[in-house]
Order: sequence, then structure tokens, then C-alpha cells
Amino acid sequence: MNFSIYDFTSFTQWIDKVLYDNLPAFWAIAVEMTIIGVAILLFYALIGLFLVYAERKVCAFMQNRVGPNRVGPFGFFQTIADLFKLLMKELVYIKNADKLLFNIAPFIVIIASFMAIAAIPFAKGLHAIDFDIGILYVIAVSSLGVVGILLAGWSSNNKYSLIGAMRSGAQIVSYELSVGLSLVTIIILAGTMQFSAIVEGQANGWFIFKGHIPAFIAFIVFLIASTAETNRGPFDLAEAESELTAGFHTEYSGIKFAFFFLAEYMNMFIVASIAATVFLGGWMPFHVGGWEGFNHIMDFIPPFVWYIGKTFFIIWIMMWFKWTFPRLRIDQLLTLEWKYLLPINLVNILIMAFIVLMGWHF
Amino acid sequence: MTPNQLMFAIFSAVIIIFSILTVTSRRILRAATYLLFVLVATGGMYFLLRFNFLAAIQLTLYAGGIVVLIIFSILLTSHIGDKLEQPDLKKIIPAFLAAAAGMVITVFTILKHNFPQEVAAGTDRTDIRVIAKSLISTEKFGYALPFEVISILLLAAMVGAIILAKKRND
Amino acid sequence: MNSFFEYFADIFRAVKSLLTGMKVTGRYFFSPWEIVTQQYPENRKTLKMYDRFKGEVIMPHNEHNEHHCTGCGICETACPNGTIEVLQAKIDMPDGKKKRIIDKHIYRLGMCTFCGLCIKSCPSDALAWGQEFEHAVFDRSKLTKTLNQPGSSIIKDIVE
Amino acid sequence: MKEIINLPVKNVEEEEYHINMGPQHPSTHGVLRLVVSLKGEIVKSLKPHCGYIHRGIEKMCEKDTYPQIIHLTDRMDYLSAHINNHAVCMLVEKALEVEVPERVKYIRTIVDELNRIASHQLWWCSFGMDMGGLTCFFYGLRDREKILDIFEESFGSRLLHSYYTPGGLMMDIHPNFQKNVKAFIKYFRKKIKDYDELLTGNIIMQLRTRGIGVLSKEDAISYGITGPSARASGFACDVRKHDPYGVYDKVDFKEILGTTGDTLERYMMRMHEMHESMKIIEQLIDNIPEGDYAAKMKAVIKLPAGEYFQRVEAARGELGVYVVSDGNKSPYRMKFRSPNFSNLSVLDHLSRGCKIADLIAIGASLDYVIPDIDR
Repeated sequence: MNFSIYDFTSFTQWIDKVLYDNLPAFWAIAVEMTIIGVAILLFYALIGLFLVYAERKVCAFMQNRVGPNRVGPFGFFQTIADLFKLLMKELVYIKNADKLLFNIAPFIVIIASFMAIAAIPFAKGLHAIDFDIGILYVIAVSSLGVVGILLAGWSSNNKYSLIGAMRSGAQIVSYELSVGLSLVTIIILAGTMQFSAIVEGQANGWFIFKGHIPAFIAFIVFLIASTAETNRGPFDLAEAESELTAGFHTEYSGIKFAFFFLAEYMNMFIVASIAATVFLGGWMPFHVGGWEGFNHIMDFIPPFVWYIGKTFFIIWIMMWFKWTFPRLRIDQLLTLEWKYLLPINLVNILIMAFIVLMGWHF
Repeated sequence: MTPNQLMFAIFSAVIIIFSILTVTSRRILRAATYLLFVLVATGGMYFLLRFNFLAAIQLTLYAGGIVVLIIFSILLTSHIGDKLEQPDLKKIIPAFLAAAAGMVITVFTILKHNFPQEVAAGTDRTDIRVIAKSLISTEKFGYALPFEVISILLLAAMVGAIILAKKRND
Repeated sequence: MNSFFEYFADIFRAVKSLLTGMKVTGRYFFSPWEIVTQQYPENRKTLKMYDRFKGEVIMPHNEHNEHHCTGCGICETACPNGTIEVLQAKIDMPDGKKKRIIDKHIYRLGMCTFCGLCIKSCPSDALAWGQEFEHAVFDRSKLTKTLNQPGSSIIKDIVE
Repeated sequence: MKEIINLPVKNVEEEEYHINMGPQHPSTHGVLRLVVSLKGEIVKSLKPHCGYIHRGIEKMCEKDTYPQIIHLTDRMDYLSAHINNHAVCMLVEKALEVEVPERVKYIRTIVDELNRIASHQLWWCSFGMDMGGLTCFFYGLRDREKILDIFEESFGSRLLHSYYTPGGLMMDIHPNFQKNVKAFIKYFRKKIKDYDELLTGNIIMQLRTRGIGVLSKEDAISYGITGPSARASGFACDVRKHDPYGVYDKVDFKEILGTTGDTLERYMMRMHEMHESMKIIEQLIDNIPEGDYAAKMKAVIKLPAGEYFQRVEAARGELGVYVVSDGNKSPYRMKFRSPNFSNLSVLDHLSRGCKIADLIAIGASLDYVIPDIDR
């Protein structure tokens, strides 16, 4: 048993072996599933709480404020206090609402983001499922979340909610294209859709550098499109607070509102970690060709730290977007997608295919 | 019971229950939501069979695409208080008979068919490279021609839809 | 062809304007010393309001528990909201005459709009602005204050 | 049964979709209710319902003496409190034919302009917030705080000052006033660049406001729009220029006129006005003459019987005060012509055919203050 913080493969295999040795196969797999489920759930909740805190701090610093600083050191436990507040709040039931759908909607949203997180490689060997179609799976699962938003907007029986849901539907359905196509650009370069293989393929250079300009363009397009897909500012038309009060979750309260809130932050985390994995090498350290000493130092930083660092860097950029830009209008949002991002993306794929064909990439 | 069998039972139960709910629900958006559960469970079934690609496509196209489209159109047309009327017996009986006939035929076919007992090792998983190659191959069993034909068909449909939408606005 | 270049020029201009905006917020993000927030309850000790700050109307008393108010009631008429009520009492002077003095100077903080007319109109400068600003109370009746302290009397040199 | 069947079949497309925007809504800036009828996202018509914060200020004025009225005018357009005070004070001074000292005129002009900058800063905050850029709100408030500190030091309060009295001022300016104002102008010249970089030049903001809610000059005049909103349409209506009061005739400033009259132009007008106000203050701040801070007034002010009118340029447009006096110490009838009420009336005209998001942008560019609409 030689555990290392650099490679979790032996650790997970050891757990697997211990379980199968001591338990019948059925229970071994059941226990394994439970462990993974609980681990991801914990991770999910902790990251969600931390992201809310981080957003509040980041936006505060951008706005010349200090942000939460009352609960715990630097206000670190503020979101936990908020969580308890939300848990204890009354769940307001809306008269004339479709109760079943109204109650189901937050769960659909949160399950969609929960399913997506399963396929993300956190470090070498720390990976719940390594699908051969990893990227496709994430795109497929994350497209389910919009159903929850649509149902929430419709079943609240509120006109603001309905408009918010409509906007969100139009927005997510169109921006999914750009997210998919910008990932396809990298799939062409990587030659695989498997997350572990994509990360391994970046051992000698991240794809954003390997793929020259097309990869960089794809990265930018992915950033914009994924910000839009997660309904975050400046694309937060679905909940545009100055127009629709709170959009699709106007009527939600307490923990059900918290679910939407958490799902939004987790979606942000998921798209950021996909961007980090696909474009910035996931848990791979930063290497510069020829600088052996430098590369060696970089190798000392654990892969999980690399992964988290890259992910949070991208999350920070998305927060930077949100706290700088005014909101777009719905027609401008669709213009941006269909007139700018999509054509650029398609041309970009062609260029990337050409580069790969000619072998011009590293 | 192996875990696979357990999951199969769960998925089947979900599919059966929500299929029935889909056709019996009097509220149209609820029916669409039940349909979503059916389609997601079908996707899960594919994952169980290790047809990962098919499962992802099922989720993207059916659950993420078609159901969203259905819900979207329901949102645009129906009001929250709307309930479908209970259809009268004259309509229920033929529909029930047709459904029953379909079920009989399907069950009969499944029972009659001689499924291979053992799946050869390594073939239980379809490599997406094979799918991709056959999609664009021009040889026998290649899908390049159908793929292009469908593309043209979709393009024509899209152009038609745009023209229809434009006409109404003018 | 022109429109083709226009397309890319548009994109370039848009990105440039967006980056300009991000420069501003980014700069503030990395300069935490520009933060202007005051930590209010913590800085209570050092918090000094401006001299002219209109916190509430007070009646300054000297160390002998004496004030300047003659109870003339001009502030009461000057007040637009009926915030001030001057209750007078009659005392017997040593020479046998009855003299009116102030009994209670009632000030209803909840009705005050801080216009300053009472203080401006007071002929004997008996009223002044107080610096206190933490007026929150749980009971509305606590906002009705009596400005002259119990047992206080008027400063002698004013009475002649 | 028969009547029900014979009812005309309502076409689904012609059905109106009403939304009650307000009285509690984040972007109506107070308790204003807009009944918006929509077709999809597009506004077909709009009906403002005012009166949710009607306090009867005009009626209350009838029982108050003239010095007491001042504090009520603070509470109409609370963002240009000094300017409202100025209108009433000037009216009383005009009626009594009192000549106020030069010092008072200078101080009043400077304070008015500071108040105008503070008001426009808050407008910029809320404009940015309505457009979805929340950061604007904090930058604007941060800079407004500097003006409020100056106000607090000199006048004792931050929002509702009641600083002017008929015939002069409540008290003299604080010794630090001139120093602080000069420091503020230096500071704000630097910070207003942030405003331009963050919001004015931003492509999203430009796209969302250019060509939206175009108000022609004719419409501006016929709807009675005044202030920056009217000047954006090219309607020269600056009372400071055309009917100078205070010492506006002695300072050099431009009346900036726009051409297009769209939302972006209305935005630009206010940005320019902040620069102009700073220019005015700079010209005056070092030249405040020595003298009394108030003219000698009678203890009880009684206006001679008759009708009086005085107008000033408030931050949002022309504020008119009309008084009918019967010779008593309180007015017989008092009427305020508030700029926001007229400016609101054009909202329906401007927002027809626009999207909901445009409606918010137009509303933000008209910059209405609800207590001034209802009074």
C-alpha cells in the first residue's frame, strides 16, 4: 500500500480490493456506490457553499467593499449560516400552482448538475466514471437542467417566472450548440472523448497551447457560451432581477430556492472544470519544453491542486464577467450566438481539422 | 440477484409506471414530464447495456432536445389551469385495443427470438471510433449517403420553417 | 467584402470595450486598499460625527443641572410637525407673584424631521443638536423624550 | 347557454398579456405601478398608476408657514433637496422683494450644483443596476458618499437638509467646505473616467441603448418633458440658462443639447452635465464673497396677497412652484410642477414596441423619483 497524493489509482484499487475480499460481490458494489455517492455529495455541497462565499468575496472586492466578514474569520462561515437560514425558512406554497411540477423542478435542476459531476476527473485515478464518451455524456446530462428551469417557470403560475423560463429555454437551447462545437474542436485535436485520455494527451502541453489559435478561439467561445448556459451574468436573462424580479425562481423559497441557487453555482463549477480539463490540461502540471528544473518543481504540486487551481481561475474569470458587464437583451443574446459564435465556431472547427490533418500541432 | 439485474428492474419499473402515467395524465405538462422520466430511464438502460454512445445520444436528443421542445411548445400554448378532458369510451376502447395488439406482437417477438446466451468478451462495448468511421464511410454499410441526404432534408425543412414563420409576420 | 471586414471590426471593437470594462473591475479587485467600507459597530469608539450633525434635539445642561429654557414655547410654534410640546408650570415667586416656568419640554423624536427650525428660532439658545444617532428602540413610546432633566432649573442669570 | 356560445371567439394572438410591474419591483425605484400589456417580450402599451406614495405635500403646505414649507419640499425629489428648497426660498424672496446677500447666492449655486452631481451619481448607479451591471451601483454610491460627507459637515444631514431659509441660509458654510469641495472635484474628475470605461463605452450598454426609446423634439415639448431628458432631444430648456437665478448668469457653462433623443443620448446628457456642474463649482468656489449668510427677514413672513411663480432647474428638469397667497402667513394654495410627473407621462409613448429590457432602460434613462411624482 503505497499511497501518494499524486496518484489515486492505487488507493482506489485498494479500497476496491478490500471490499471485494470481505463482502459478497453485490454488497461490495453497493458499498462502493454508496461511498462514491456520499463523497461526491459532500464535495458538491462543500464546493457549492464555498463558491457562494467566493462569489460574494470576489464581487465585493471588485466593488470596493469587503464582503461578508462577520461570521467566522473573514466571514468564512457566512454561507453555512445562510444555509441554515434557508433550511429553516418557510416553504411558501403557491395557490393555483401545479404543486407536483413546482416541487419536482428544483430536483431536476440539481440532479442534472449532480450527474455531470460524476464524469469529471479530479486527479489521476480520482474519477467516478471514466466514460469513453465523457464529453458527450457531460453535454447530454447538462442539457437536462433546462427542463427543470422550464417547469419551474411554468408551474409557479407567475408571469415573470414564465417569461424567465421562456428566455432561459431559448438561451440554453441555442448556446448548447456553441458549447458542443467548441468542445468538438478540441476533440478533433485530442482524438478522443474520454476525459482521462484527454488529460493524458496534455502531458506534454496543454491543448490551448497545442492547438495554436483555433484552440484559443475555441476556449474563448467555450467561456462565453458556457457562461450563457449556466445562466450567469451578463447572460442572466432568465432571472434578470431588474426586469423580472427573480425570473423563473420568483416564487421559490427556502430550501427549494437554495437548490436552484446551488445548482447555478455547481453548473458554473462543472463548466469551469470541463474548461480546465479540456483546454488547460486538467490535473496536469504546467510544463515548459526544455526547462527540466522548472518542470520538476511543477511536478511537486499535487495534481488535485492543479485541477482546483485551474478550475477556480476560470470561475474567477466568469465572476469577473458577471460583475463587470451589463446584461444583454434577449435578441442580442441570440444574435451573439447565431451571428457570431456559431459561424466562428464552425470555421474554427474546419481550421482545426486542417491543422490536425497537416500535423501542424505539437 | 446481481446489481445489474436490480438496476434493470428499477429502470423497467420506472419506464412502465411513467409510461402509463404519461398517457393517463390529464395535465399536459405533467405528461411531458413523465415522458422525460421514461426517456431518461431508457438512457439509463442503455448505460446498463454499456451502449454509452447510444445512451448519451438518447439523453441529448430525446431528453434534452425533444422533451424540451415539447415542453417549450406547451408553455407557449397552454395555461396552468388547463386540463385535458376525459376521453369517452368510444375513443378509449380502440386505443386500448391498438396498444394491446402492439404489446402482444412485441412480447411475442421477444419470446420467439433466440437471443445468444453468452456475449463474447470484448464485444459488449461499441467503440465510438467504429461508429464514427461507419457514419462517414462510403463503402458497403457506410452511412455517408444517408447522412448527407438527411442533412439536405433537414436543411430544406429549416428553410421551409423560416419562410413560413416570416410569412406570418409580414 | 467591406461588410466582411466590418464584421470582424465589430468583434474587435466589442472585445476591446469589454476588456476596458474588465480592466476597471480587475484593477479594483487587486487594490484592496481602495476599499471604502467602514466597519460600523467596531468603529463605534472612534466614530466621530461632524459638529453640526443633526442627530436629535437636545437641551444642554450645565454641571449644576441648569438649562437655558424659559419655556416661552416659540419652538413649539416653529415646529411644523407638532414634535415639541412645552408644558409650563406656575411657581410662587418670593415676592408673591406667580411666575411661569417650564415644567416639561417634550420632544417626540419619531415625528421630528430635523428641519432645525426650533433650534434656529429659540431666543435663548436653549436647544441644540445632539450627536447621538442610534435611536432604534423596541417601543415607540420611548421615542417621546423629556428634554429638561428631572429637577433641573433655569440658569439664574437669564431669570434676572 | 346561448349567449356564451355566441360570444366572439377571441383570437389567441390578440389576447393581451398584462404584467403589473410594481408597486414592488426592483427597477421602478420606488412604489410606482406600471401596468404593462405585452405581446411576447414586446411592450404594446403601458399605463403608469401613481399615488402609492402620495403624502399630500401641497395640502400640508397650506397649514404651514413659509419657513416650515421648506422641509416639506425636501421630501418631494429627495435627490435634489437643495434645489427644491431653492425654488421656495426664491419665491418668497421675490414676493417680498428681498435682496439676498451675494454670498448666499454663491453658496446656493455651489450647493445646488453639488446636489445635482450627487443626484446624477445616484442616477448613474441605478442606471447601471437596471442594465444589470451591479458594480456601477457601488462605484456611484462610493463617489456620492464624498458629496454627502461635505453636506453632512456643513449642513448636518446627508439627504434632507432643509438648509435654505427664505432670505438666506440656515447657517454659514463650514470652514472646511471650500477645501473639501475642491478635493472632491479633483477626486471625481479621476473617478468619472471609471464610469466611462465601465459603462459608457461598453458595447452591451451601447447596443442596448442606441436607437431605443427615441423621443423627438416635438414630442418632448408637447409632453412637457424638461431637464436632461428633453435636452437629449435638442429642446433647449435649461432654466439656469434661459431664466438665470442665483449666480448662473455670472458663470460660464454650456447648455448641452443632444440630437438623437434616444436612451443613450439621455445617458450622455447626464454624464456631460456632471462635467458642466463641476466646471460651475470650480468657477465659484474660490470667489465666494464675504458677507452675511442671511438677509434680515421679519419674524413672521407674510406674502402679500397675489399669485407667485418661481421655477428652477432641478436635477431631473424644471421644478415650478406656484403660490396663491391671501396675505396670511401660510399660502392659500400651493402647487408644485414637478419634473418627474411630466417625464413619466412619456414612458408609454417611448416604450411602445420595445422589449421589456428596453422598457427598463428607458425608465432608467428618464430617471424618475417616485415621491416627486406623487408628492
